[in-house]
Parts: sequence; structure tokens; C-alpha cells
Amino acid sequence: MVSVATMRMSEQAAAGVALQTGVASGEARDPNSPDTAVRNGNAVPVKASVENFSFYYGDFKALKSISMPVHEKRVTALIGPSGCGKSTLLRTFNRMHDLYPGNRYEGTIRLHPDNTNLLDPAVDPIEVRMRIGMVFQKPNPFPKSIYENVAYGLRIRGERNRSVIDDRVREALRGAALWSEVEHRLHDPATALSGGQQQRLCIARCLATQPEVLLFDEPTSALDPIATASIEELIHELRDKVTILIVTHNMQQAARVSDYTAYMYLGELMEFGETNQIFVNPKRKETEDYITGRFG
Amino acid sequence: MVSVATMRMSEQAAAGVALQTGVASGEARDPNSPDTAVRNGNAVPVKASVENFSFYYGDFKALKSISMPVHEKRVTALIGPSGCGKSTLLRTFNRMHDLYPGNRYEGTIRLHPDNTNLLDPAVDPIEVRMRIGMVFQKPNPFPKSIYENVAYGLRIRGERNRSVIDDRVREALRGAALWSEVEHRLHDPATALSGGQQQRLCIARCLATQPEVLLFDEPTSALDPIATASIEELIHELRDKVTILIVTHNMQQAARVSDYTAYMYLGELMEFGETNQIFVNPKRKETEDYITGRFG
Amino acid sequence: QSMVKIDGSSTVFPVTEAVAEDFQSSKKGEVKVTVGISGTGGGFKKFCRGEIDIADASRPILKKEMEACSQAGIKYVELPVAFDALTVVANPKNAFIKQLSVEQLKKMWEPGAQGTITSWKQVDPSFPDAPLKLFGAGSDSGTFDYFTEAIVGKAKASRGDYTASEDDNVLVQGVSRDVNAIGYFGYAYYAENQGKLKAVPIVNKEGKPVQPGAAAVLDGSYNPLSRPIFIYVAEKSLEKAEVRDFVTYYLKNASKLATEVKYVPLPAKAYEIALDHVNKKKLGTVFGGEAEIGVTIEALLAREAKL
Amino acid sequence: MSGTWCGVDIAKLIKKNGMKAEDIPLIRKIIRRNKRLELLFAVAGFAALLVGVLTFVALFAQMAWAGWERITPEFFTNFPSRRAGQAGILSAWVGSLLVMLVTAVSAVPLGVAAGVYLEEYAPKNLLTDIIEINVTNLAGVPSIVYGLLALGVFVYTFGFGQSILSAGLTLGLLILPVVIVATRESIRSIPLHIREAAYGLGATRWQVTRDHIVPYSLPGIMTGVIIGMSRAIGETAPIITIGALTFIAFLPESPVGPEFPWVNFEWLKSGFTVMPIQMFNWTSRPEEAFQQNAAAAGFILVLMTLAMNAVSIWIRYHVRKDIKW
Amino acid sequence: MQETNSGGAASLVPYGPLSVSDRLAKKVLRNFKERVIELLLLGAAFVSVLTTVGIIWVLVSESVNFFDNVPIWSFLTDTMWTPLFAEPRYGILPLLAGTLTTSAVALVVAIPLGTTIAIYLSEFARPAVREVVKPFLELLGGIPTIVYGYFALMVVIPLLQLLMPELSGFNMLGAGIVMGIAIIPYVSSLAEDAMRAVPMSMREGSYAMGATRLQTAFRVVFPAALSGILSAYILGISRAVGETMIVAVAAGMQPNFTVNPLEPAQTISAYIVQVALGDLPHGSIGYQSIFAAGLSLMLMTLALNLVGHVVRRRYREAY
Ligand SMILES: Nc1ncnc2c1ncn2[C@@H]1O[C@H](COP(=O)(O)OP(=O)(O)OP(=O)(O)O)[C@@H](O)[C@H]1O
Ligand SMILES: Nc1ncnc2c1ncn2[C@@H]1O[C@H](COP(=O)(O)OP(=O)(O)OP(=O)(O)O)[C@@H](O)[C@H]1O
Ligand SMILES: [Mg+2]
Ligand SMILES: [Mg+2]
Ligand SMILES: O=P([O-])([O-])[O-]
Repeated sequence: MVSVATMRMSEQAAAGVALQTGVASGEARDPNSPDTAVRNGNAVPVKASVENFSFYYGDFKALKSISMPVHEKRVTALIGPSGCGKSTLLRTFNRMHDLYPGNRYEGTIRLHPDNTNLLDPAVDPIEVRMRIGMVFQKPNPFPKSIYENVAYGLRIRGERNRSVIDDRVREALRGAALWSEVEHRLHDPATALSGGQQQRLCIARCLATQPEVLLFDEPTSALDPIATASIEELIHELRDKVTILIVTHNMQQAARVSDYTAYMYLGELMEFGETNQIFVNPKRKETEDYITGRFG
Repeated sequence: MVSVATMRMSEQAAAGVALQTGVASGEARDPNSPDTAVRNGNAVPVKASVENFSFYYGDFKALKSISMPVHEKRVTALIGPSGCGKSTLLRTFNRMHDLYPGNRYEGTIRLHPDNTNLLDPAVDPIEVRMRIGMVFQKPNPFPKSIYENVAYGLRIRGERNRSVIDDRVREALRGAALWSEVEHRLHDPATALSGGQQQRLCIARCLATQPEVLLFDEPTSALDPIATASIEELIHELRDKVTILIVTHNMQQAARVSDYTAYMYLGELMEFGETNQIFVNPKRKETEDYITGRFG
Repeated sequence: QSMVKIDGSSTVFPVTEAVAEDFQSSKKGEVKVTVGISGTGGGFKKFCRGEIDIADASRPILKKEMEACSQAGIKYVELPVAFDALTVVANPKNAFIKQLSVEQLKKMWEPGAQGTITSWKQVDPSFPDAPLKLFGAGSDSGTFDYFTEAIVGKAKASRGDYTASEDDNVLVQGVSRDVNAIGYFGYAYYAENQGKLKAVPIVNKEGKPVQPGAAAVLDGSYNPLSRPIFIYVAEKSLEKAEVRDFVTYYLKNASKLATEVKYVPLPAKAYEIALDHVNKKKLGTVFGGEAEIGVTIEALLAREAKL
Repeated sequence: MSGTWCGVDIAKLIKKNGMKAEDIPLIRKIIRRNKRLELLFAVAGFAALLVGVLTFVALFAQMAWAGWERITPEFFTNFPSRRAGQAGILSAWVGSLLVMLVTAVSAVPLGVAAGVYLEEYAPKNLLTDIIEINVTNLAGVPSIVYGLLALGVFVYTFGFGQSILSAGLTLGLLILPVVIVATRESIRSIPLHIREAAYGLGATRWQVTRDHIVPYSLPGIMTGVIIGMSRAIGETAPIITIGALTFIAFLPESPVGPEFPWVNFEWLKSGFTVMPIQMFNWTSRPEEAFQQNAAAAGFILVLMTLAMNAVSIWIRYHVRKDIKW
Repeated sequence: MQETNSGGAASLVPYGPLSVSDRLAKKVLRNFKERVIELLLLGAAFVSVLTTVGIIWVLVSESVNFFDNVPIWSFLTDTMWTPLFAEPRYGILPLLAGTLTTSAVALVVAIPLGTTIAIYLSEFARPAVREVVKPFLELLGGIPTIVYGYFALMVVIPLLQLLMPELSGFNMLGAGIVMGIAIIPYVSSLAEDAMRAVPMSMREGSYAMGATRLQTAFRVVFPAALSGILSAYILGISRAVGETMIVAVAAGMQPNFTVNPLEPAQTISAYIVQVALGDLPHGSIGYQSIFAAGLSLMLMTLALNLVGHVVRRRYREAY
């Protein structure tokens, strides 16, 4: 299909417009905020910084005093054996844990440039979630039409203007590389899509509201290899438009898509660094064991 | 705990007695049955042979003309990407698919020494299941006491004699390396055990009736690393007492526990061979790609 | 919208219902008539609270009820509309009951009989030693009041261990199924189920066994179990045209409709007197609040004329 | 040793050094024995099922048989009458309809709101526990007790009298637990990840409830409501208790008024009769012919509940299937 | 800087009761509407509590007047119940005996049949059969009980009389049997749901051992679903205890102090409806007596529900 290929080009152009998230770099910044990556010399701005963060499920301490930066318009991967707390950390970023009783935060996660502490009880979790989108492990479209799925974020923000919504839905679907596939059936139920398409729809749903950070929790683990490839490609395309944090249990995937990698083990952050460094030259023995598959 | 260590020794001795399954090698055999491994020169007897076996979920052909041997008193691992049909093949061995409507078998699976075709409609699935035990992905103890869980197989076979049951329960629990942990609380509910203990209990439940073949479907995927290690150790100990077929998505595990490995992809058997050979020197490019993690 | 509210006796219900039905169709649905079944006592209670226009009653109003009414300032016109013969029935296969006297009935039904009189033989030595199965009206009905008054001598004095039902068909079923059963209810239920039941002749004051029936009621020989039935109309309601129309219609058609629903109509004279009472608003009761048994038609007429 | 069972020494069988071809007959013997018992139970199970189904058929057939002749168009358009041949169920079915309307209007919003609260909002505290235990408890309270409640509260304390309003509210309370439980169950079947997706986009609790929870659980709620209503429509005891055994040969005022605002609430205060009461009334008539009417009314009543149940089953199997996760 | 979630009370339920912690609810302005809605919903939930309060208030306040006139002791011990007669006696025992006997008969029918049907449908019947039969059974539960009442009187009791010619035309046996059939659907449907809810993995575990369907059903599925099945029984019992029209029509309305099911008797509920049919004057002692009877009935079902609560706690599904 030749048309699809050419379409892709224009989609990306459109997505580029749609995805100017974050702030222009010239804006005023809190002088105290760590502007650059701590461990790396290169001056990539920091979008969020986790500081001394611990998390409790009731009495169970699932995360232990984690500190790490999340670089702006970069992909950061969280890896580690099952149960190490990757999802827990990720879900903290949009306060998903607030939905269940008994969960407790300690420490700070600062969102730059405005330096808001995401975990401050005075900060409305709904506000946090409006700024930070999340894509889940299992594609979870609403049982509504494709169009309504993408429009939902706009609707709850009070957008009523039909033509604005139309535009944003189109842009988001282009951004998620799904437009050409669903263009002519926007009003079909979303559940009729294939798994991979559903996952891209969920990404489009997030993109429509132009979040500053996108969280992915093992977004491909429920998908077949072809769908996986398409999602990975999409992450590639999004990487320089939005800050991305991705959990994966697939080392190869982490290596393929991320710029930075954090290796976690039993609730602790064992190592954080540029992906190249972590995979080629890990500083710690445990990281190496895990990456080479000697353990896990 | 010194006592545990010494206990282990005697448990193993006891288990040795309990687990003399399979046939003595001197016994008469059907001359037609493939006595030895097809692909390997060494003379390991074959416990079961899959011949040209296909399987359908309704109209969907999940397994395509599979042929492979299962060697007696060896561990055979089934590996392959998610959805390739590993579980489907494994569950065929004790006719689990009969429980659901619309499933269809084609081809043969012969059980030696008696050369019964497991898939013959004339063969009662109950008979097959009495001979072939299965351990599932998620530990599924019955909501009964530990003791009753292990005794279950005997009870459904009509065993009434309390002292016989007592003996067999003890032996089975020793065989599953669980005895010392539950010895004093045999009548507690099985659900009070930890995940790893529950899984060992399920193994003990199978061992109590001394099946000829044991099937494991990703037995450790729901368990933490420590419990995983204990199950792997157990498989190690059982390997020369009973024929074992194990599905795993963890390559390291396959390498650690199995003697033979079958690599499956999209319902086909891509490669079968000794584990060493498969991991070190796979014959096919696809197998190598999968094993080295380049794909999946 | 104009509305006539009636409630009360289940015995009177069939007559009133028939009138209501025909009246509504004669008015082409312009007047709504509701006829409730609350039993005579229940009906008077509502009547004296002013909730209804007309009370159906299978016995005259009692002292207590009169007081309640006068306290609430409710005055009323008492109108006899028909006669009913309380019928004692037995199973048709029952061979030994030829007739029963009031004494025998009392023996069966008086409160002291509870738990002790359980065999027919105890009622009369000539009867076989068969279990005595009793069926009767529910304890909140005028039928029950009248029967106990007439037989036991005191209203509501009855044994309790019998099958009591407000639904007389249940009683019909019960008696028709059990050879040793005996029961009582209004004549209409017997008349409609003559195949399944046999009416027991009652020995009257004159010592003669009498079968219930229109003739025996009219000539007064079926006593003490025949009784007049009434409607009571509130004075205030009579000011409403629809109620006045309804009552007039009632009295003009009662004779025909009572026969139709198997009751014994009063002589034409009686309805004329009643109509006159309505027109002249002659208030009050001729019974003085006393429970009375065995009132014959003539006696009734005489009293009514005097009012 | 009593280790033998239908002639097989099980201990020996299992203890033996593994399986030999000649052991198979022994296994088969055990299996045969096990299967005989199984067959026995299967037969018993089927018989039990038949008892249920045949009772239903017998009941239904008996009424159909007895009442068939009376089921004519006039039967639906005639008022009750003393003449069995002319008596109809007009006031009864209209009454049932109006009472059900009040029941639905009172029970559905309350029940759904309560169910939503308990599933989506309720914090884990004493109050919630009390409400929850209370709902389970109410589901087991006999309907006659609701009748007493209605008699004491609606009829006398609130002074609604023996009206459609009293009856409708009584039955509304009666089916409230059914609606609540159906709502909760239906909500519970919505997967967590759908909720998380909505919250993840920044929706508030009410937005999640309004846009997702309620719409997706609607088919389940509907089923529950209809099942509750089909129970309510046949309830006799509580309606008798409020004293509604009445001859009613007229229709209540029309709920639709001739002028603005085009609704009229007079009918709420009207006296009424309902199908089961009409049936009860006819069965207690002396004339045999009324038994026919009663059977015909019973037949239609059962048909009404059948139809309601059929709708709920249809929703369960068709509408619900359209919502996939 | 330390922040603690105010939902603090440590509950370890993973993804537990689906409530949003109060932290989410704390925000003020935008959440004002949210608060109002929440309160409205809470109000709706509270209606059920009000209903109970209303029931108890009505029953107790009328009963208090009743017990002013009738010593509670004689209410509980007198063996005669003739509240509307000239010499009233107020012993609840005959009604209680009638209630318990008819319920017992009903349960002897409903529990074995209901359980068997549940097991059969859940473990034996093909899905197609189940899909057809289950709604059918539910219909059986939807038939108005008044219809059952006349079915008992006109069909079942005459049939019983063919077997037992001595049987009286009204009796607890016939009423109880039909009542049992009427509550089969409650028992079977709920018990089946409970068994369906047992995860397939549990069954697979049993079948994999070589168990037959019967063995799996009785040894694994039944015990695993025990709490749900017991709840189904308890609901069945409370239905039987409170059932009115069937016993009112077919059991004989005769307050006999007997537990012989061949005898006619009256149940508490039947007494209430009998009196209601006569419409006793508001405020009379007879009127109060139906509330006292209702209170006894309510206490019985309350006790049953408590038992049910304990049972559910005790045998909560462990899978
Ligand atoms: N709701 C919860 N309540 C209590 N403990 C939980 C809860 N969710 C997760 N945990 C525990 O917290 C730890 C971290 O869980 P988490 O889901 O973050 O792991 P993960 O690294 O994402 O693992 P996986 O790769 O399996 O998704 C685990 O030990 C887990 O058992
Ligand atoms: N009950 C079923 N009905 C229809 N298709 C099924 C069913 N079960 C599995 N399949 C399909 O059959 C194929 C093989 O499934 P199977 O469960 O055997 O894979 P697997 O190799 O065990 O995967 P995994 O590692 O995820 O367990 C898959 O495509 C799956 O979608
Ligand atoms: Mg995770
Ligand atoms: Mg699998
Ligand atoms: O209803 P009664 O006529 O018996 O009062």
C-alpha cells in the first residue's frame, strides 16, 4: 500500500504540531531545580526529578528511597525483575495509587519547570493526571467509538466545540500512527480493533490532551511481535516531542527504545544511566547479571 | 536450621522409594514403538511420542503437525514466544482440552510401554489423566487441608485405608520437599501456604498417585525468585524418577532444568534437540534469534 | 370528579358490587364507585372516621360504633337491603348428619370446645367416632359475629382451632374435600356450590328442622340463622347528588340484583319505606346498638315503619 | 487391609514400580465404578431439573386450560363485573401498570445511586458497613413485613391512604435491595483497567461514574430492575396488607393532563386494583365461572412476568454481549 | 519533607474495595460539585437504612402497645392464638410452629432439589442446556405466589389425598411442598452462581488427577463454593419463613399448636394477611397483634441474616 507510506509522512508532520508539549526552554525556571542530568555530563534538561521517594502499600514498603531524574523529551526505561516495583514507581507519576486506600507516599517528585511536587497532598491528583498521561499494559479502550475514545480527554476538560474536537482527534490519531487505519471508521466501537491498534488508540487518547509526560507500563507485553514493532516505532517517533517513561520486562526493548535506563531490584534503584552505558558497561555486578540473563 | 538440612537427606531417600515410576528397563516392549530418541544417537527410551499431531480450537489451528519424542525420565522443555502453542501441546497430554467444547485433535500421541494412543476417542480421558499428572501455572490447591489435597488422588481412586493414605501423603510431601515445612500443620488449609509452598503442594498432589508423566505449565511464573529456585531444585531431583514435560517462557530456566528442548513458533515445532545443542548450537536461525533475545 | 366510596362487609359486597356496576354503566362512567371489603367492623370504623360515604354491614351498628360515629359528628341513615341465610354445610358424602340443633352447634363451636370436642361422637352419641373438622368465617367478619351470637350466645365467642378464612371459597374447598367437615358461610356460596356441598337443616325455635332457602327466610322459619343485611349512608354524603343517586338506584334495583347474586330480597314495601327514609333523611338505627338474632322480615318492617 | 476397592488393591496398584500394560484393566475398573456413580447423579440431576420445569409447565398449562376461553379482547377492555362472562381486567392491568410506574420511578434512581455509592464512593467505614449489612438484610425481609411498614407509615402516618402511591412506594422499597445488588454486581464486572484509564486522563470521580461506570453497567442494572419488577408485579400480600382489596370499575385520572405542564398527579392518590388482587378476588367468588376468570387473569399475569423476564434475559445475552473489554 | 496519605489506616487489600481514597476527594473548589453528588448518592444509599429503621419503628411502636395489654411471657408461652375472639389468647407458639413446620417441609424439598439442580447445571449440563434451562428456572421464581397458592390447593393437595386419603383438605404438607418448589430457583440460581464462580483452574486441578465430574463437583467445587451455597440456603430459608400467600391459601389458617405436617395450621405471615383481609380498625389490639406477629417474623429473618453473615465470613471462598 503506497498510500499508507506517503500518508505516514504527513501524519508525522501533523503530529509534530500537535505535540508541542512542555514549555519553551527560554522560560523562567526555579533556580534550585536540577536543570541537568545528575549522572551525565550532557546538558539535557530535567522534566521531573524523583527525590528520596519511598512508597508503601499499607505496611509493605514497595519502593525504598528512590532518587533519579527524568530527562525532558527523552525516553527513560525502568527495568528489573518481576515485583521489583517498576509499575509502582511509574504509577506514582500520575497518582494512580490515590485510587486505592492504604497507599502512602514519602519524599518528593518534582515536575519542572514549575517545580510542583506531584505528591504534595495540596496538589490535586486530577491536575497531575491532566498533565501526565498513562498507557497501560493491557490495551484498555473504553467500550465506546474510536472517536469518543480519543475525544474523551477533551470532553472531561470541558471542550464542547465540535470542530476543535474533530481536529484534535485527527491530530492525535495521526500522532499515534493510527489515522489511516481508522479514518473511515471513526464511529466503530474501539473494541473491534486489533490489540496493537487498541494500544495505539490508547496512546492517541493520551496524545489528544497533549500531556507533558507519557507513562507506558509494559505497553507491548500483551501484543504480538508485529504490533510490538509498531508501538516501538511510535515511541521512537514521539521521543523528541514528549517526555516518556516506560516500564518493560524485555531488555531488548529497553535497549531499542530508551535513552536512559533505570535498573531496579526489590524496591531499590540499583543503577541509573544512559542506556548505552547500562547495557554495555554496567557499573554494578547485579545489573550485569540481570541484563545478561544470568538471573531473573 | 540444622535439622532441616538433615531432614532433607532422609526425605530424599524416602522420595527415592516413592518415585520409582516408569517401567523397569528389562520388561517386554512393543517392538514397533520407537525405543530410542529419534534425533539423538544415545539410547534413552521414549515414554511418549507425538506423531503428526495437530490441534484446533474450533476453526483455529493452534498446533500444526507436530512430531516429537518425550524421553523417559528426562526433562523436556517447551519454549517459544507467547501464543505459539506451548500450553496447548502440554495440555493435550492429559486431555485437558476435552473439558471445553469445540476442541479437536488430529494425529496421535502414543504412550509407551503399552502403546496407547492418548487421543483415541475410545481411550477414556480419565484414564489418561490418572496416568499423567499436571502442575499448573498458578498454584491451584483445593480449598481443603494440606493433607486432603495430597490425599485427593487416592480418594478418588477409592482408597479408604487411613494408614495407607497417611503413608502416601507423607511420601509425596517428602518427594515434593515440603514435608518438613508442613509436617506439623497437615490439617491447616492449603490456601494458608505461600505461593511457592502451594506450588510444591500441587506437585506433591500429583506425586501421591505416582503418575508416569508429569506436566508443568510455567510452574514458576507466578512465584518469586526464591520459590522459583526451590521448584527448579525439585524438578532436578524428580528428573530421574519420572518423565517431565515443562513449558517455560524463561530461557534461563529451560537451560537450567531440561535435558531436551523443543522450540515452537506459531503452532509449529521449529526445532527439537538436546538442550545443550539447542542453546549452544541451534540448527535454525529463528531458534537462535529467539534464544539470544533478538526477538520476542 | 364525583365519587362514591363504599367499604365494609364481605357479605353485602356482592349486592353492592352489582349495584355499583350497573349504576356506573347507567351513568356512563361519570361517577366512580369503589367498593372495598373490610368486613363489617372495618367498614364502620372507616365510616365513623368519615372516610367513606356508605358502609356495608351484615349486622346492625353496635353501641361502640354508634359512639364513635356520634363523637365524629357522623349521622347516618340505616337501610336494610336484603336477607341472608347463614348456611351450615357438610360434605355431601356425609351420611350421618340429617339435621343439627342450635345446642349441637354450640357444643361444637363454643370456646370451651377448643381441644376437647374433637370427635363427632362427642357432639351427639348417635354420631360415629369420626374426627370433627371445622371451617368457618374469619374472626373479623360480621358473619362470624352473627354466627357466634346466634349459636354460642355471645358475639365473637368461638373456639379457635378451626380453619378460618375470609375467603369463603377456601371454606367451600375445605368442606367439599373432607367427609367429616362442617362449616358455615353465607347462603350465596352454598347456592353456587350445591353440587359440592350439602346444606344442613337447622332445628328452629319451633323445633322444626328447616333447610335454608328463599321461602324459609321469607316466612321466618329459617331461624335463628337468617339475618338482614344493611347499608349505612352518611348524612353528609347524602348531600352529594351522586351519593343520593346511587342510594336511590340501589333501593330501586336491590330486589332484582339481590336475587341475581343469590340473596333473598326484601318485600317491595320494605324498599319503599327505605327510599322514604332516604328522602326524609330519617337518621339513626332501629336496633339500639344491640346485637339481635332472628329478626324476621315482618319485625324488621314494623320497626322501620316506626322510625 | 481394606485397601481394596471394587476388587482392586489400590495401594498395590499405585505402589508398584510404575505402570505396566496389564495395570490398565485395573485402572479401568476403578473408572467404571466412578462413572457409574456419576451416571446415577446425572440422572438424579436431570430428574430434579424436570421437577422444576414440569411444575412450571403444569402450572402454566392448568391456567391456560382453565382460562383459555375467557381470553378475548374484551377481557382486557372490560371492568370487573359480577357477571363472570363480562368481567375483565381493565382496571387491574392499568392499575398494575401505574403501580409499577411508581415502583420503577422510586426504586431505580435510588437503587442505582445507592449501588454506585457503595461501589464507587463508599470509604471503608462503619457507616458503609452498616449500609451494606442492611441491604443484604433487607433482601431477606418477607414482603408481608413491607406491607406492615406501608400500613403504618404510608397509609396512616403519611396519610397516603390505599392509593397507587402507597402501593408503588411499598413495592419500590421491596425491590430496592434487588436493584442495589444488581447495580453493584454489574459495576463490579467493569474491569479495573477501564476505570484506571479514565482516571488516568484526569477524570473526576463523578465523570468516571457518569461517563463509564453507569453506562457500562446499564444492561446489568436493567436486568436487575426488570427481575425486581417482575417480582413486584406478582406481589399480593403487601398490597392486601395496605387494604387494597376493592371493587374498582373505573380508571384513575390520566397521568397526561390536557394543559401545561401536561402531567397530572391526581392518579397517584387514586384507589386501584392490580392483577394479583383481581385474581385473588375472583378466586373467592362463589360462582364457578369466576374461577375461569381467575385462571385467565393468572395466565396473563404469568405471561406478563414471563415477558419481563424474557426482556431481561434478552438484555443479558444480547445487549451485554455488545460491551466487550 | 514527609507526606502521608490521609487514607492512612493500613488496609492491605490489594486493589481492594474500589473506593477512591479521601485524598482524591480533598480538593475544594472544583470538587464542590463532586461533594454534593457524593452526598446525594450517600443519601440514596441511606434510604435502605431508613427503610429498616421504618420497619423496626412501625413494628416496635405498635408492638409496645400490644405488650402493654399482653404480658410478653404469655405471648411466648401460651399455646393458643385467638386474638380476635371474645376471650382472646395471645400465644405465638401455634403460629411459630406452623411457620417452622411449613418452612421445614419447603426446605426438605427445595434444598436437595435446588442443590442437585445447581450442581447439575454448573458441572454437568452442556452450556447450551444451561443457557436455556436457567432462565426457565428463574421464571419459576417469578410466578406470583398467589398462583402457587391455588396450585397447591387445587392440584397438589388433591394429588396428595389420592396417596393419603386421610389427609385433610388443607395441610402444611401440600403448602410446604409447593412453597419448596417456589423457592427452588432462589436456591439453585444462587448456588449455581457460587459454583460457577469457582475458578476453572480449581476444576482443572481435579480433572487432571483423573477425577470424574461427580468427584470434582462434590469434592472440589462444592466445598470451594460453600459460602455462596450456604448463603443461597439461608436466603431460601428466609423466603420460606416469610412466604405468605401459599400458606394463606393452602395451609388451613388454623392456629394449631402442632408440628405434624399432615395437619392444617397457620403461619405468622398467614395470620397477618388474614387479619389484613378483614382490615382491623387502626389502634385496636387486634391491629396491634399483627405488628407483634410481624415483629416476631422480622426477628426470625434478622436472626437468619445474621447467621448468614457469620457463615459468609466463616466460609468465605478461599480460592
Ligand atoms: N496493591 C498492592 N498491594 C500490596 N502490594 C502490592 C500491590 N501492588 C503491588 N504490590 C507489591 O509491590 C511490589 C512491586 O510491585 P510492582 O507491580 O510495582 O512490580 P513490577 O516491577 O511492576 O513487576 P511486574 O514486572 O511483575 O509488573 C511487589 O512485591 C508486589 O507484590
Ligand atoms: N480456548 C482457546 N480458544 C481459542 N484459541 C485459543 C484458546 N486458547 C489458546 N488459544 C490460542 O491458541 C494459540 C496457542 O495458545 P497457547 O496458550 O497454547 O500459547 P502459549 O504458547 O502457551 O502462550 P503463553 O506463553 O502466552 O502461555 C494462541 O494463539 C491462543 O490465542
Ligand atoms: Mg508491573
Ligand atoms: Mg501458556
Ligand atoms: O364481611 P362480613 O359480612 O362477614 O362482615
